[in-house]
Amino acid sequence: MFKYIGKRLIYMFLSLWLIVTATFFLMRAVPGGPFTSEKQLPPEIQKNLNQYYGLDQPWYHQYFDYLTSILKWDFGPSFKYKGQTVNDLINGGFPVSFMLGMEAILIAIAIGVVLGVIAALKHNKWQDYTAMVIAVLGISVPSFIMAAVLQYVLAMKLQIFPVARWESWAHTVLPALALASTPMAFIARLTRSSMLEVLSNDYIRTAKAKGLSRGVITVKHAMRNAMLPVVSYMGPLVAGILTGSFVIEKIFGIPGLGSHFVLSISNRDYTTIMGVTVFYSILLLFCILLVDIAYGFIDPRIKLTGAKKGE
Amino acid sequence: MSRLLEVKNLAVSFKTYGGEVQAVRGVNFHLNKGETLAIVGESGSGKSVTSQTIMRLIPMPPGRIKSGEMLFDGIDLAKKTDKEMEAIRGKDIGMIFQDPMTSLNPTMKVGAQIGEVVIKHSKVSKAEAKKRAVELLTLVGIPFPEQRVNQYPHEFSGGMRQRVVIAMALASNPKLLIADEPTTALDVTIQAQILELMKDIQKKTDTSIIFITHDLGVVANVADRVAVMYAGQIVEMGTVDEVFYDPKHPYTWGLLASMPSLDNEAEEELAAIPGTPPDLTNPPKGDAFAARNPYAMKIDFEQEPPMFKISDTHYAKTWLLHPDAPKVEPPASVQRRMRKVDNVYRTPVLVAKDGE
Amino acid sequence: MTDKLLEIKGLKQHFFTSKGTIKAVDGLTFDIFRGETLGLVGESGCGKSTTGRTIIRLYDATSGEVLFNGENVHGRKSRSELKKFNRKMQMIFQDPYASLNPRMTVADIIAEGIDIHGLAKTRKERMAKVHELLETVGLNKEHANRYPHEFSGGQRQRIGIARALAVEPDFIIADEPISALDVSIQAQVVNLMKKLQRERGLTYLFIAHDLSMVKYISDRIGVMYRGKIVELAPSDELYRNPVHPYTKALLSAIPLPDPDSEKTRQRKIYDPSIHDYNGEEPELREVSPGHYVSCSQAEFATYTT
Amino acid sequence: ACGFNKESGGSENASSDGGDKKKEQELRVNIKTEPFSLNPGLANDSTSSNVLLQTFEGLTRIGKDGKPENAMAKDVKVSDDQTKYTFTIRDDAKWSNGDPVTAKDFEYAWKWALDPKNESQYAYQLYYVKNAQAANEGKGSLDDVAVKATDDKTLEVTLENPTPYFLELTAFYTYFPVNTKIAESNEKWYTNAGENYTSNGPFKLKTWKHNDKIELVPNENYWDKDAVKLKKVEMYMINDNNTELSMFKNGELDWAGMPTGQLPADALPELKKDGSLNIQEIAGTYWYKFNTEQKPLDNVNIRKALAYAIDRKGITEQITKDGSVPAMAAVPPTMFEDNKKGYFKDNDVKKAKEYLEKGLKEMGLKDASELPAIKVSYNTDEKHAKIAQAVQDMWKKNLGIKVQLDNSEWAVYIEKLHQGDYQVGRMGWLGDFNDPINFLELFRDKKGGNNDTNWENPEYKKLLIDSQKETDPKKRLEMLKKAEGIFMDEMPVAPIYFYTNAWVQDKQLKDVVMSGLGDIQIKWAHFE
Amino acid sequence: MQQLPKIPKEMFETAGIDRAQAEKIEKPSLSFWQDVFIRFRKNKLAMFGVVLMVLLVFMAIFGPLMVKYDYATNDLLNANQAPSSEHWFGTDELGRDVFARTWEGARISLFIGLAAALIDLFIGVVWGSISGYRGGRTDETMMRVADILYGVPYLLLVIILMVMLGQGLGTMILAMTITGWINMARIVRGQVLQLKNQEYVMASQTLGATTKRILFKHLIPNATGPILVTMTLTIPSAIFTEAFLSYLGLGVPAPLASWGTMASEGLPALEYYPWRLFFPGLFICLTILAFNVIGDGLRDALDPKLRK
Ligand SMILES: Nc1ncnc2c1ncn2[C@@H]1O[C@H](COP(=O)(O)OP(=O)(O)OP(=O)(O)O)[C@@H](O)[C@H]1O
Ligand SMILES: Nc1ncnc2c1ncn2[C@@H]1O[C@H](COP(=O)(O)OP(=O)(O)OP(=O)(O)O)[C@@H](O)[C@H]1O
Ligand SMILES: [Mg+2]
Ligand SMILES: [Mg+2]
Repeated sequence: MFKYIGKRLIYMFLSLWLIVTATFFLMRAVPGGPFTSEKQLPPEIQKNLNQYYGLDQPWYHQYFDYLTSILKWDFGPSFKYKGQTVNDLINGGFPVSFMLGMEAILIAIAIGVVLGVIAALKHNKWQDYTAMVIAVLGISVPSFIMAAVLQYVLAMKLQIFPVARWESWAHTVLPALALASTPMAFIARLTRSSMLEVLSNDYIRTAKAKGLSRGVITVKHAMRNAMLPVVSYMGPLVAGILTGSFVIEKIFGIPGLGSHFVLSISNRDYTTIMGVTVFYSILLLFCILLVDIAYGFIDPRIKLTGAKKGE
Repeated sequence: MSRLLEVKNLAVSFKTYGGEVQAVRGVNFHLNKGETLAIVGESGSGKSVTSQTIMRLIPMPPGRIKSGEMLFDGIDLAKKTDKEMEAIRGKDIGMIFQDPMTSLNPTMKVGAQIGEVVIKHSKVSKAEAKKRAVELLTLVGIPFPEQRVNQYPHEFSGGMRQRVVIAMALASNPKLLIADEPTTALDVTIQAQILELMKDIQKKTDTSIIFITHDLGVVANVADRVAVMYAGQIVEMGTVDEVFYDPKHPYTWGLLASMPSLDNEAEEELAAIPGTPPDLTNPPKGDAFAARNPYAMKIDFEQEPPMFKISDTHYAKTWLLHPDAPKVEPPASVQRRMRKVDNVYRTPVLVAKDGE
Repeated sequence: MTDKLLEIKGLKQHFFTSKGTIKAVDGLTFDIFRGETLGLVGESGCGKSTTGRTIIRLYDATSGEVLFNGENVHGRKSRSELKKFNRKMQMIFQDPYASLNPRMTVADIIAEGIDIHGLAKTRKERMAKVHELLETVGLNKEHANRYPHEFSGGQRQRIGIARALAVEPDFIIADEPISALDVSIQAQVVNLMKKLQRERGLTYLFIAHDLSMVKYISDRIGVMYRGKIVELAPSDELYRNPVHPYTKALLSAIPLPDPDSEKTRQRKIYDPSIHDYNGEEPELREVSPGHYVSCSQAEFATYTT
Repeated sequence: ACGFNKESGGSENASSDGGDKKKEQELRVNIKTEPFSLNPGLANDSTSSNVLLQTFEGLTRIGKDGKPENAMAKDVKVSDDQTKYTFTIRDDAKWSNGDPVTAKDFEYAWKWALDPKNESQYAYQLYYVKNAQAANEGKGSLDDVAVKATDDKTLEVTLENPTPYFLELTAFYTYFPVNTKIAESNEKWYTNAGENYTSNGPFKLKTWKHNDKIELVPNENYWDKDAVKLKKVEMYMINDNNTELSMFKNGELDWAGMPTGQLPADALPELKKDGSLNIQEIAGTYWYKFNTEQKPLDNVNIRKALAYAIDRKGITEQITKDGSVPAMAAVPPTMFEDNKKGYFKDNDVKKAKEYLEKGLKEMGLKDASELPAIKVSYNTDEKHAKIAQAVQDMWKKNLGIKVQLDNSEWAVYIEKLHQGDYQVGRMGWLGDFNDPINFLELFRDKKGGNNDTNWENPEYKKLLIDSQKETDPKKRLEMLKKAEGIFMDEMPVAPIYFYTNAWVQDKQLKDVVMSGLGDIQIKWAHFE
Repeated sequence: MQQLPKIPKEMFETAGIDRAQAEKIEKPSLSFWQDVFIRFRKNKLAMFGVVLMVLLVFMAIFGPLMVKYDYATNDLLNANQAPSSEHWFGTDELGRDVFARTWEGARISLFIGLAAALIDLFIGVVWGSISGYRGGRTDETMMRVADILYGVPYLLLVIILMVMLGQGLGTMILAMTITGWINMARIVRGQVLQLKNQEYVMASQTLGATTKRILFKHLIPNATGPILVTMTLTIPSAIFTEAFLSYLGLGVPAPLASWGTMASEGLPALEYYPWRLFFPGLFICLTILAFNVIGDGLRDALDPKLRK
């Protein structure tokens, strides 16, 4: 187990390095730079700026500078937000995104799983169809439309929640719901299909034969086994949601990390691109690792070491 | 002797896309207290469906009980609600399922799976339930039960898993134990241990057992009475001696003939029953076994045979018992084991359509 | 019966899991002669299936050698050598439901080996071979385009046999080919296997629980216990004259389809602690011609007298 | 409170919780994004400008009438050749922490911005000052920059050329002072609110939650503090037009729309209908640039044909809907009054066809269908996309010219334009200061600046250069007007419309001042 | 006790059995897919999905021909008209007929959705199955490659593609699938990990089958259920990814519009001209609904537990 995690950590470093490298070169390859603007700067000024930010150095020099700064967890100053460092941006944005993300994930899991379970228990009955319609809506209505609709109905018409901003708990509800809708639908579909699979297993019949009630069987026997595909799907999802969603943050004016993912690229804010990418990747790789480990905890049959033929 | 269970005219079918599978087509039998009834028969003949129907465990839909009563201690199980069944399952009726590999929850510790039944039916604490689980594992002969309760099913060998399933079924000393091929996956030594255990418990608590198996050796070992099923019907039923020493139905002959014996120098071919079982979505007219029956008569293709009574306890469903039927000789290997059994009627008599 | 087809020398197969090493097969040595059937019986979990799978290279052996026609099967092999070897040795699986791909036609299942080894030049030749094989196992042409789920267990098992025969092997490992079948269908399968052996001079390694069936089909029987062979003898000899206490326990436990004898049967119980090896590794020793028992020197003395 | 015809439930709620805020003189506006910098020397975007204009004050300030008036300076003396300015700082000018504002603070701030090592992207705004450009480009010394604090209260500035609009420039944020004492002791003084962040304007920064909101409170050390009525200003950063309007309707904002935010185009007709929409023309032009080195746009007649065949009225009425004015000239009417009429008729299809014919003939083509499809590029934005589609349809219908649309992400787009990798590209220009030269000099040189059209005209260039030396304002304007005439005759760009600011505001909010450039000042704002 | 039924004597003549007939299977011969098809056809909901899909495709082909308006022609004076007998679905901000645009968009969205789903399917299935089947280091490497692709900012990848390859259908599809297959790969890998220990796979191995053969003949066909479900989830994401790509200039060039772009452009007008969002949104939902019920139907039809 520890050996396995150790091995995975090494792989993680490797993956991270490759991600950083790829991002670095992609970033340099896209047209436009951090100082691109409508008004072309005089070449002298451009040169000054490049010098100031070290962009006049040969690429390998810059590349290694980035690598070392990442190792020191110091991503340097933002090109766009003068006087702020990328670390500031991440430290400021992540807690907000994290809060919002957690809320969304909890909503998505809670509602998604319940919907999926009900749909599976009532396979091909009206409950199943209702859950399916909800899920189809969730899947086919993307979060930005969902957000606008929620704002319109719950904030404008019914005046239950504020339209936007990030102040109190009430402010978090709409963005969390909007963010949760698609994953919720996804989870509901996944849960349904794996629950159907699990419910037809013999051990469910065994549990019934013991005289256990439906509720106990569903919760204790079926759900744990049905959660596996959901969990394996959750890895990238959680990483994505925790680091914030650009669209939702934009619509609700939330000072999260998500906007930096997109804006840093639009702004060609090199240091910020690198910083948030590194941050996101670490989170992503950790989530995937956690999922793999969780897999083994949920299903003791799954061995951490990807068993090979004849091993 | 009091009857614990009486199944009358039970018919079960499954709606599938291919049509309605008539898995059980009018089954009648009864079971006394403390008695073991073995059910044998071909794959797909409805043994498992019959037993699961008694527990009301067939999936509905697609399954449906089309007719019949299942009187357990005089109460019809077919009329119980799901909630009422929960109190009976596991407590009054225990069940051992056919496939030990898949009958245990792979993600739950073995001890917890056994303890669950105990907690449900005798309202004890978790710790006590675990103690009871250890006792039960000891009972079914699993070494180091204290460690084993904390393991997962996949860490058990097939035979051990089968024993866990048995332990679960025995947990609350049921009045009726339904064992669906409990020993198929076991080697003979462990099989023997398990059979002994079941007999032991039966003796102690006067449990009744329905024992489903393919293995006629095991039947001979455990059964008081035997029911032979074919295509969703019981085609022959009698005490173990009657069925083994004086079988009447050609399918039973076929079963007995296809067994190799240890003492015979067997260079001869085994007498297999040719062909495949009938399609139960569309059961054949007449005798379902006719197409594979070397003794088949024209009537077998026309009209379903009635149940004949050969003795107080021995029934068979074949036209061969009709007085007009030609006298046929069973296969040689069956003839060798035939002998006179007591209380046989002079001529077989017809039984009323429902009831025995 | 002196021509060794297969020699197994010190075969070990250990599984390394998070909880430690499982010695599923732990030092097997035996030979299989051309044209014979060797039965393999033993407690469930003693490593019978693992033995079969290791011989046919589904698992890479931890150590030991498997010589097939004098050639080591487990050495490094080129693709074509492997292919040749794959043709000569085949396997029939325990579960007739699990061992046929539910989404392939019977013809495709049977012809898989033909396709892989290019044994048929044209489609017509391929189908002709398939039809011939179907007839060999007692099925008919009409079955070729059906799917496995339409067959009964016995028929499926025969399809599995046809698949193994398609590449004209010399040696077939049958891992509990009949356990999952009911009695009458067991007979169908066993009859067929015997018939094929007669007609084609096949060699079998036959793994099963059902000792009466094993006795019926085997020339010699090996008894396994915890990854090792404890007794190996011609089948009649083994039944008449079992030597190892485990074999005795096994034989005494066979249920017979005879209620009277069952009522009186006395079962022997095997307790491994009766052996007093004192650190001595028991070895297979020949107690009478062709009859080998795993025992210590001291035990050997008592067995032979 | 908002005066919308909404169901009673909604508006009651909105007015009741909005009402308190109003009584307390608390203003809530949306500034869309995090300002890039609140250091006047580093700021280079409109968001920063919208904040800085409230917190800082330059030597002058654009007054309620739109003319520059003295602010930090109590007196300005201009030399006869109009190149030397002497400012006297008012005695009661103080920083928000009580320090006096000195002439040195200006000198420091300007030189700091010009210092190449401080990477100010807007330093070129200071190039009017003598030697500033050289110093900024590293070719000269900062010491030579002709801005000098002769004493605590006197600032002497010498310009490169007579610059009639210099007093407007001194109201621009790059010319704002910086508290020398603090800036020298703490070079990160501007990154957060706090005691290090001092300003000299009507408001001071109370909190700055990055990416979230900025809170301003009155600066009690401000010399004109009695004019400031608001007790608190909250500036939210919500980069979504619909959300902004929804918040306004819900009573969560007191102002929605330009210049700090923006209204969704689809909402404008309704807002116009219920009378709540405010519209003001500002100094800005939306135009289509032609790449004059690409066939067939190298042909002036083709360019003219294209420019004439645009239905500007349709665009402004149906697409922008914000009251923007069809533009048949380059310089906005706020600067050249008579540009309201422009140089040609809007949607003059007949003329356009004539020009097309002429152009085709010159190119040796018989028919417009022989022209390869013209590519119209724009950066991703709903409005640009719609206008481009409308223009595409107009050119097809009116001239039979096929048009291919090509949109790209902003930075990619800019790069394309700068590299001449386009045929027709949309662009807009908002005046930095209130003078036509600001628009015309964009196209003075083929290379550099914002030309992108690769168009250059010696006569045009000469007129612009000469105008800088011209001290007589009237003559100067005439020269500029003449230059514009040349420009419109050569048509390197097709103007589409002049920008406006469209916004809605709380009915009780008064005295928010918007300059001709579209800047907003809330110094005098208050709720009634 | 009952009376024996009267039965003519000759009925008791031995009939015997025909050995050749004995092996006959009673059921009619149905191939696996025929069987699946029959069971699928009996599933009313799934058939509803098929009908819906056929209707949508029909409208995509013939819808634009049903009205006299062209999808691209502006009519600024009649912009933002509500649905009427003249304009069935109303008009958009440039006065274009939303009905014509909707079905013009259907072509794009349906094509994009299907194309992306199929490509994701292909790459994901191959990648995931090889990774799962080979296991060990191969698995580790392949899955880490997927992680890396997932980690690199998508926006950057897309901009690069756009710049290097220029606008076009190929670029768009490439941009859509460059990371889209990863989910599919993960799911297929999980399935294969389960399936690879099946005995029929071992049987094939003993015959000397190549990896390719085992993957395509044995593993992948038996993972069709989950693959189908995943595919039905890929389609909506492709439809909206296309809208996002349009935003970057990578989607279909204006004035062509897909459902995705129509919906995102109609969103701000939700309060004022709701039909601009409603119609494309409705048809996206219907498409997804159709695919989901078809997917469910296929899932049920393919489920071996429901078979027999
Ligand atoms: N859920 C179901 N849906 C449809 N048909 C079913 C279902 N369960 C059982 N059947 C059918 O009912 C018939 C009887 O099956 P059953 O399992 O009782 O056989 P069995 O006698 O126990 O056979 P085996 O010895 O193989 O266990 C079979 O034809 C089977 O296909
Ligand atoms: N892939 C594996 N990983 C770990 N342990 C294994 C694996 N396969 C088999 N084993 C273990 O190896 C031992 C021998 O297993 P094997 O399947 O060979 O037994 P068997 O004799 O065939 O038993 P049965 O009669 O039940 O089929 C068992 O303890 C089993 O748990
Ligand atoms: Mg059964
Ligand atoms: Mg085995």
